[in-house]
Amino acid sequence: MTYFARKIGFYLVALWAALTLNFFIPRMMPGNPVDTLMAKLQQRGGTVDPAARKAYELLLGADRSESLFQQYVSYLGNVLRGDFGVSVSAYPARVSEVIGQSLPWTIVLVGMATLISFALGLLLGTVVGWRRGSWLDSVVPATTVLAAVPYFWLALVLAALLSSTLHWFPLLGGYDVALQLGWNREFISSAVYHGTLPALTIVISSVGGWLLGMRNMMVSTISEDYMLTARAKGLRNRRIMVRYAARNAALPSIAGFATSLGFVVSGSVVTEQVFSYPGVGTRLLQAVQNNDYALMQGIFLVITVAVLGANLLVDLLYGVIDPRTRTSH
Amino acid sequence: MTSVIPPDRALEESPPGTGDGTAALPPTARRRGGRRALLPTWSPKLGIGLGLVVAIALFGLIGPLFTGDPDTIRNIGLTPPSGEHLLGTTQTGQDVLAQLVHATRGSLQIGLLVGVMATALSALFGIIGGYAGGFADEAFSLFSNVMLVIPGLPLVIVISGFVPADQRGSWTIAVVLAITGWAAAARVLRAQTLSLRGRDYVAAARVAGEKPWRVICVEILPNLLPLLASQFVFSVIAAILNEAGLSFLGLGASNSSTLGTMLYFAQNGFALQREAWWWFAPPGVVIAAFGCGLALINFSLDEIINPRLREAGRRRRAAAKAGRDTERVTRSTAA
Amino acid sequence: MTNDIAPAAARPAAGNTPPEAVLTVRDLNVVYRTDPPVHAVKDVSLTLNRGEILGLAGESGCGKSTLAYAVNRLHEWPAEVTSGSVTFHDRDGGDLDLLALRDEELRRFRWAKLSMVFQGAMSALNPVISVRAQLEDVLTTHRPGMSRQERRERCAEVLRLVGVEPRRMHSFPHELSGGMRQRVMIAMALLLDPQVMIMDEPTTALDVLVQRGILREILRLRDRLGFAVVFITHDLPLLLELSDRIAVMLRGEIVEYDTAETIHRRPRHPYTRTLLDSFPSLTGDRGAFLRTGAAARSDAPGEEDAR
Amino acid sequence: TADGGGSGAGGSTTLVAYTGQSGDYQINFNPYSPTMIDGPGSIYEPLFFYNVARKDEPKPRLGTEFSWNDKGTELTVTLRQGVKWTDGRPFTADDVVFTFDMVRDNPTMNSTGFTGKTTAVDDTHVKITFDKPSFSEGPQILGKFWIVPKHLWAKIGKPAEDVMKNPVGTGPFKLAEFKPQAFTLEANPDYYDGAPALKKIRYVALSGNQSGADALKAGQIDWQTGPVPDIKNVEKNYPGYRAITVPMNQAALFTCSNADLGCKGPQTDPAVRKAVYYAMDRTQLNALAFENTASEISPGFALPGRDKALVSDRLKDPVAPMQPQPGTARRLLEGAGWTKGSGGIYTKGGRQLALTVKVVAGWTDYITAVNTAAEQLKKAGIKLTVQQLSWNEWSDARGRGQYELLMDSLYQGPAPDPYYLYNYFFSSRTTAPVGRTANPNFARFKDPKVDEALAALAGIAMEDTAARQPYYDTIQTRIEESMPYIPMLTGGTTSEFNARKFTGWPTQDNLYAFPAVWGRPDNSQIYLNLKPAGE
Amino acid sequence: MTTLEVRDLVKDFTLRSGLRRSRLRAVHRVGFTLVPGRTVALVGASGSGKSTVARMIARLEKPTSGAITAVDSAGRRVEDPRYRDHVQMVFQDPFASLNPFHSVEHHIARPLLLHGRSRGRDETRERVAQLLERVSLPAAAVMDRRPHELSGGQRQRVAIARALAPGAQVVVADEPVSMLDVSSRLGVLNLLARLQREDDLAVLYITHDLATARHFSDDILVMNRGRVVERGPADDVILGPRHPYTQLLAAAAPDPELRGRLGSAEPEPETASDRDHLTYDHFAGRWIDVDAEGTDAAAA
Ligand SMILES: Nc1ncnc2c1ncn2[C@@H]1O[C@H](COP(=O)(O)OP(=O)(O)OP(=O)(O)O)[C@@H](O)[C@H]1O
Ligand SMILES: Nc1ncnc2c1ncn2[C@@H]1O[C@H](COP(=O)(O)OP(=O)(O)OP(=O)(O)O)[C@@H](O)[C@H]1O
Ligand SMILES: [Mg+2]
Ligand SMILES: [Mg+2]
Repeated sequence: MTYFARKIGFYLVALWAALTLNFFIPRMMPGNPVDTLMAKLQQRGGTVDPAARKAYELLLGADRSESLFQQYVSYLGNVLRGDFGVSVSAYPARVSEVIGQSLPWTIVLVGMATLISFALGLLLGTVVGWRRGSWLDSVVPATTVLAAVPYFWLALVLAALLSSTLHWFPLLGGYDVALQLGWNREFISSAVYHGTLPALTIVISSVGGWLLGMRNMMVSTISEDYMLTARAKGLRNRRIMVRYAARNAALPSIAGFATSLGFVVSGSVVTEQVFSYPGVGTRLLQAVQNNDYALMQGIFLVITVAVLGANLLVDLLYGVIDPRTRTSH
Repeated sequence: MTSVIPPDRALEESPPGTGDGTAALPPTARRRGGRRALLPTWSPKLGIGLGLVVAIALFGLIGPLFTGDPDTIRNIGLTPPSGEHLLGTTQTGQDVLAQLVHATRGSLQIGLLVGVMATALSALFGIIGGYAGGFADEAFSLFSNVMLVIPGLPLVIVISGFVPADQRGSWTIAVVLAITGWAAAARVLRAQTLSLRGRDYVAAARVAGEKPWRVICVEILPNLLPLLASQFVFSVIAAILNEAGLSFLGLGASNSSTLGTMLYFAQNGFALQREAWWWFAPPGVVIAAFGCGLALINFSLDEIINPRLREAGRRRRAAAKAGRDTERVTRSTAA
Repeated sequence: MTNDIAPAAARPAAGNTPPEAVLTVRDLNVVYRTDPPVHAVKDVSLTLNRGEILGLAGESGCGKSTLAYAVNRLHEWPAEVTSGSVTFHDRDGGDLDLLALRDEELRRFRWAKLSMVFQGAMSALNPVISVRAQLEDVLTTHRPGMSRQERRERCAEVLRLVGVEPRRMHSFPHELSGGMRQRVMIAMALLLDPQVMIMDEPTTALDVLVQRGILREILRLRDRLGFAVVFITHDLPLLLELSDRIAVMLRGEIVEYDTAETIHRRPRHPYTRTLLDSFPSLTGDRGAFLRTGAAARSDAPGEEDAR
Repeated sequence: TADGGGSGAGGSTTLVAYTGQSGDYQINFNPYSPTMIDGPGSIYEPLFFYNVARKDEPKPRLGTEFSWNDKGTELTVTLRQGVKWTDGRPFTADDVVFTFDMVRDNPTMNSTGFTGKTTAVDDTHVKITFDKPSFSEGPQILGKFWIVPKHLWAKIGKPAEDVMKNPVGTGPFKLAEFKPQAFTLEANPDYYDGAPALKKIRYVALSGNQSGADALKAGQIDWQTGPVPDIKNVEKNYPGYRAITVPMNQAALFTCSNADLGCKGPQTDPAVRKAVYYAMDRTQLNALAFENTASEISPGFALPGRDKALVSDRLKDPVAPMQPQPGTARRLLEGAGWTKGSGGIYTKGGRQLALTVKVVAGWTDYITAVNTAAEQLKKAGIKLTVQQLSWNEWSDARGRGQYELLMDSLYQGPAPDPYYLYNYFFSSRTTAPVGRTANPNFARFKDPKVDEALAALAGIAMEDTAARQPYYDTIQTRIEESMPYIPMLTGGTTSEFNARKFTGWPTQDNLYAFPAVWGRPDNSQIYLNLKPAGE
Repeated sequence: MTTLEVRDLVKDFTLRSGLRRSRLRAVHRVGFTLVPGRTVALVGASGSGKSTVARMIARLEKPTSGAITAVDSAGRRVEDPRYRDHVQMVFQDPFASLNPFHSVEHHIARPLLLHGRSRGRDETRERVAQLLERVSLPAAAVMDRRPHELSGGQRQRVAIARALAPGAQVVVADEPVSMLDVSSRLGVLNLLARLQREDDLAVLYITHDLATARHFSDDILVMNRGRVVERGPADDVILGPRHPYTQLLAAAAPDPELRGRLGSAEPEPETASDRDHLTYDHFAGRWIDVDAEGTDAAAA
């Protein structure tokens, strides 16, 4: 149990660090969120009356007489209540609304793609590692090359090829906007259809890493003594591969999976940009471009909490799949 | 840029002591040791990797001496490759080759800077923490774990937004990328240092009266070199890719020329839509080739770090050779 | 080969019946196809009798493990059996040419007729699967007809045999002490009631006291169950005390092969003598080894480099 | 679906529009909210429609007539009769009074500082009174105040902060459905002018210019305003599509020109500003940066097209020279005491004539323009360093005057008259010392003569061009003389639209509204005019 | 000539499992004296605390309580900075105790330089060569090699040379031969014995092998669970063990002479006896209770 207590302690510290980082970074950024709104107003024509500007400043700006520490405390309080404030770029919408609207898309697309890529990588890595030394091994470098290609470049090229030229996939968007939003078959299949190409590019560019990690661990695992025992026991090859080699070799990958979620979420920013996919990635970019501190903080926090949560989950799960962690350390 | 998984992650989880202790090595590995063990074994993979990396590095280093000013604007607009402009020109008639050469240099510079800084940071936090133990270790490892789980790119985006633009050259971007990119390596280094710290030769050095810093630098560090090299290589790849991603989002080193900014301009100039492949493809290809070269080098480094991998490689080569031999035999008997 | 030297009580198969072979190795050669190739086992011939303990002694790297693995065909690339034969004489009559078995036959043969216990029990047991699962694995593969209940009972039974409480079945290897792990390994080797058990340095990593306990266990079980044991170690005194016959290996060859008593009293090969001299006797005279004698020879640098 | 299931696919009667929205829509149909996504013109109507693209008479929408008293302090508007809100309630003068008062009393809605008093004369007449002559406020009040239903809005506590999820207006369209990736307006069957022929408009969200161009190529959108590759050949590259370019944005190098207000740098010297002006090769700039879609610019900042009649004949150059005049530039610089130094760059007092120009990262046409200009100026002995910034930082620097040069464009007011531009960008009322935010007289231009002329113009009716011209002459000559904004080119706003699916689009000959899809209420005027092809 | 005195040595380890801590006493009131020219063997089963004693003597671990004092030939107490000039250690695993990265020369030259026993390249090289010759290694051939190019026995010789380099008079050898091939074991032990004789070294020989302990040392200390349970001249302890634990240990050592013993019933080990916490001192010929009398009485 103390193992878990320790883990949870770590996550609390990490969460606190993220919250604090989140508090300070936007405050150090240049520019002023009000300018964004003023620019929007100006775009409608006309110059903006100083009084109007004042009014917006009052509306958006925190009370500047408060000390930084007071601001920090009230920020923590607000965050704990789930109140991230008002988004400037989507004024007067609340940050939670804006995120709530975008988050499911990112979770589904990026989450699914990552899981697929992870599972695929593990599977292929198992096979390649098991047949180490065969021709399959020479395929391994090729897959890591895919990971060395700039992700957005690959995505753009694929989109140009498969969507624009061959018309196999829709070019843009997360679903056919003519359809009714909801849990109907038509809409879901449209969403799946639209998500295929973005997911594919994520899978292509990330599967190599998993494959390689798994393959290397398989090679290491195969030379362990218990593999010899397993063979001497007269177990069937498939059973040895799955239950003895792959199961043990997958442990580091599983531990790395949650950590990699952080990278994955980062990737979503680019994915969404390339495919005009509705998700938090675009929102984050929009927030940064518009000095939308509140939205930035909200998204960053949501991402961090999601990643932390996933890590926690994997950590807790890890205690189950790797009994060694439960007692030692 | 999403998920190049540090290939050495596998190592960090292996319980300390499995990969160490020469006793655990197969007898053949015993023959190699000392400094020579730090050199990768020669293989076609390594050859191709080194070839690519050296070629691209030279391209970026001496290329600028042979090409003109990449910013020169010509009235010819977008033209496909020709004798005069080997890779064609951009929308504003700038020579793509000249731009590519300069951009390559810029990207390499960022990659190198980040590689050095991130490796130094990870060494600092990983090795020192791991060696010192106690509170310092707890604090360092907590810090790097926190840095690790906090998602990088959003942080980079936010931080790079905070850097004043007139300073947002390659240096700043490099610093930002390094700050957000050292944690994973530090964890691996720490695990490795922990296992080295318990090694008898470290104890022996202490018994001989060596100072702690000397124990770290002379006894521990050399044995971490392959790992450090692999992490350096990895962070260079990651830095170049991340910089390209940032630039693509318009948050990169806007005032210096890198492959990322070049792609960004190509993208904004509708290079893909105009089918101006000569503008859009080369930067991507250079990044991919460079990353690929580094990845191939990393394969060889992996084999040093984890000698069991080397066995697998040998096995393949020998198997191929054996295959050839039997083939020869069967052919000769058939004759 | 006479067996009248060995204490009769040691073997139930003994008595007046002539010894019956259970495993015959003839002119076995194993080569590691490395660069340069290593001829690890050279023309080895051995006969293992039913119920006897055959000791295989020799220093590190002389090819003991290679021989053991080759018998069970566990050797992997780059090792290769270049010539020779290994024949298993089944209890129900019928000889098996082990080197000729096809994959599936070999798999069925392993553990059912011949089981193995390896040196490091920690690494020989899968660290992330419970002891029970690893025991039952054997039964589900080799005795598919067995019910769950029967399997569980059998596992408990073998554990009790080796002196481990059956409730420890649910533990993971790292939760057991070194001696217990080794006992679990032995229990596992007993699961299918094999006729031969090969033990490759099963006690080297253990404490002298624990080691002693396990050796006694092995002897006791052998007496009860009647399997034959190939016991590999470099600890010659141990073998002398434990085994019926001993083969001494040097650089891949068997240089001496005789009853334990003979080897102890009248070693013929100089190497055997060196080996014997390397272990000062606890109760014997002092000084015979010290600063003189056989050991002094290896004082010269380079010579001790067996490899 | 047949056309590839594209995100914009909308059948033959739906017009799919892309306004440049990057990322999802956040629902907001409050026409007074800075982040509203649509409504003005289509759902909510103004009293009149002012065509900024051409000198037209204001077109009646909810108002039918208006008149000013002579002093310009009292405006009377006659309202249309028989208009109904989409919820069925009748539209009355009370709604207008409510709207005007609401705007006046909510500072965040009142972006132009409206102070008039509004009274309902009767059910169809309202009167607005001002303290001072306010002719120039007319177009804003009449053309940009969106009339909202009192019976609904009066109940809202903070109308400025409500997103009006279910907008009710009098306009030709009403909201059909909203999705973050697209929302759809449908024709209002009870529109007082009869239901529009265009039945459905769908606005889609993409991720920027590139995706807009891609979607256009795929036939997924029918109308967008923004660059596409090879703009000259839209008809060829996009079968069925046409493009129209309207020159409206006067691109210029803004300078922090006024040393008195704290500006620093060589650009505070008018000779330098003018030398830059003469050293530019506008033909090349147009070709390289703007694909030849830009057009001439007048140093007096009246639009050479729309405001042709107002361009002063007292200007030295009625339009800026399209070819560089290195001789003039040299004379100007040398006259101001600059001498050519090493490397061919002018120096004075040991300081190089080096300027930094700030430009927004991502505004690629502007980046290309300043890069090209840098090359051109180098030849003239002026060193220009380009610095790309995020919009945030750029606009911050611009507002506070912490820049030497920056590239931006001057925008127009609510009516087709340069008065608004002058009033915005050249009035001392809209500037501030360096360090404090100025808006939008970023150049910190301050000239009493210009201020006087602007004050005088406010008291002269907009239609009385003869009386206004002398003041325009003054303003134009003064700003040509000082050149706080160095004119570059008049940038064209290019829109691409599907002429095969719909007819009735504006043309260069019939520019009945400013054809930008994001132009509100201009786009509603175009929607009203469109007909599905074949009808 | 240095004498090392160990008195009342106690070492507690804090074991952490999660947030819980527990204390483990690895060494309990151990005391003995190492005198020049004599070898003391420390024997005991795994985990009895032998290495912990060694590591504390080598100052790799801080004692929880107790004292370790080195006294030089002049009878002066050796103070801290010079302690390592006098006391050195040889580790168990010859592979792990030499850094694979460095040459043999480096391993020996470093302590020479650190302890001011040589200056300058040439002198150092010469001294390294001398040391290698002393441990019967051909200096010229071995000096520039790296550990992996040497056999186990050769490596252990290098380790011994390294221990001697600072001029140490007290050498702690923690299981110096248990990782070696059977044929090189006696070579290394004989070397140690020779050096001890030649230099009048004080040697602490740690092993679990009673037979070598008996033959290579003068006195034997038997440890069990952190306590010394029996002490005395080698032959007395081995041939006439008094403490039940020592008897058990002696019985566990394989002995071909006692063939057949394994099969027969032996007394079951590990039954707690009332003497568990007592030490039998052959020198004094009586049982001693260290908890009551302290180690001074025993170490005399
Ligand atoms: N994979 C391999 N490749 C090449 N040579 C090998 C390999 N494995 C073993 N050898 C060599 O074969 C010989 C015999 O090795 P083996 O493992 O059988 O010795 P052993 O008697 O079991 O030694 P130990 O007592 O150390 O276990 C040694 O010389 C060894 O170097
Ligand atoms: N650093 C440490 N932290 C916690 N416990 C330790 C530590 N070092 C040793 N111990 C414990 O102290 C006890 C004595 O260990 P020590 O290594 O001294 O035994 P040993 O007699 O040398 O055994 P072996 O013969 O196996 O080498 C053991 O129970 C061990 O687990
Ligand atoms: Mg072996
Ligand atoms: Mg020990």
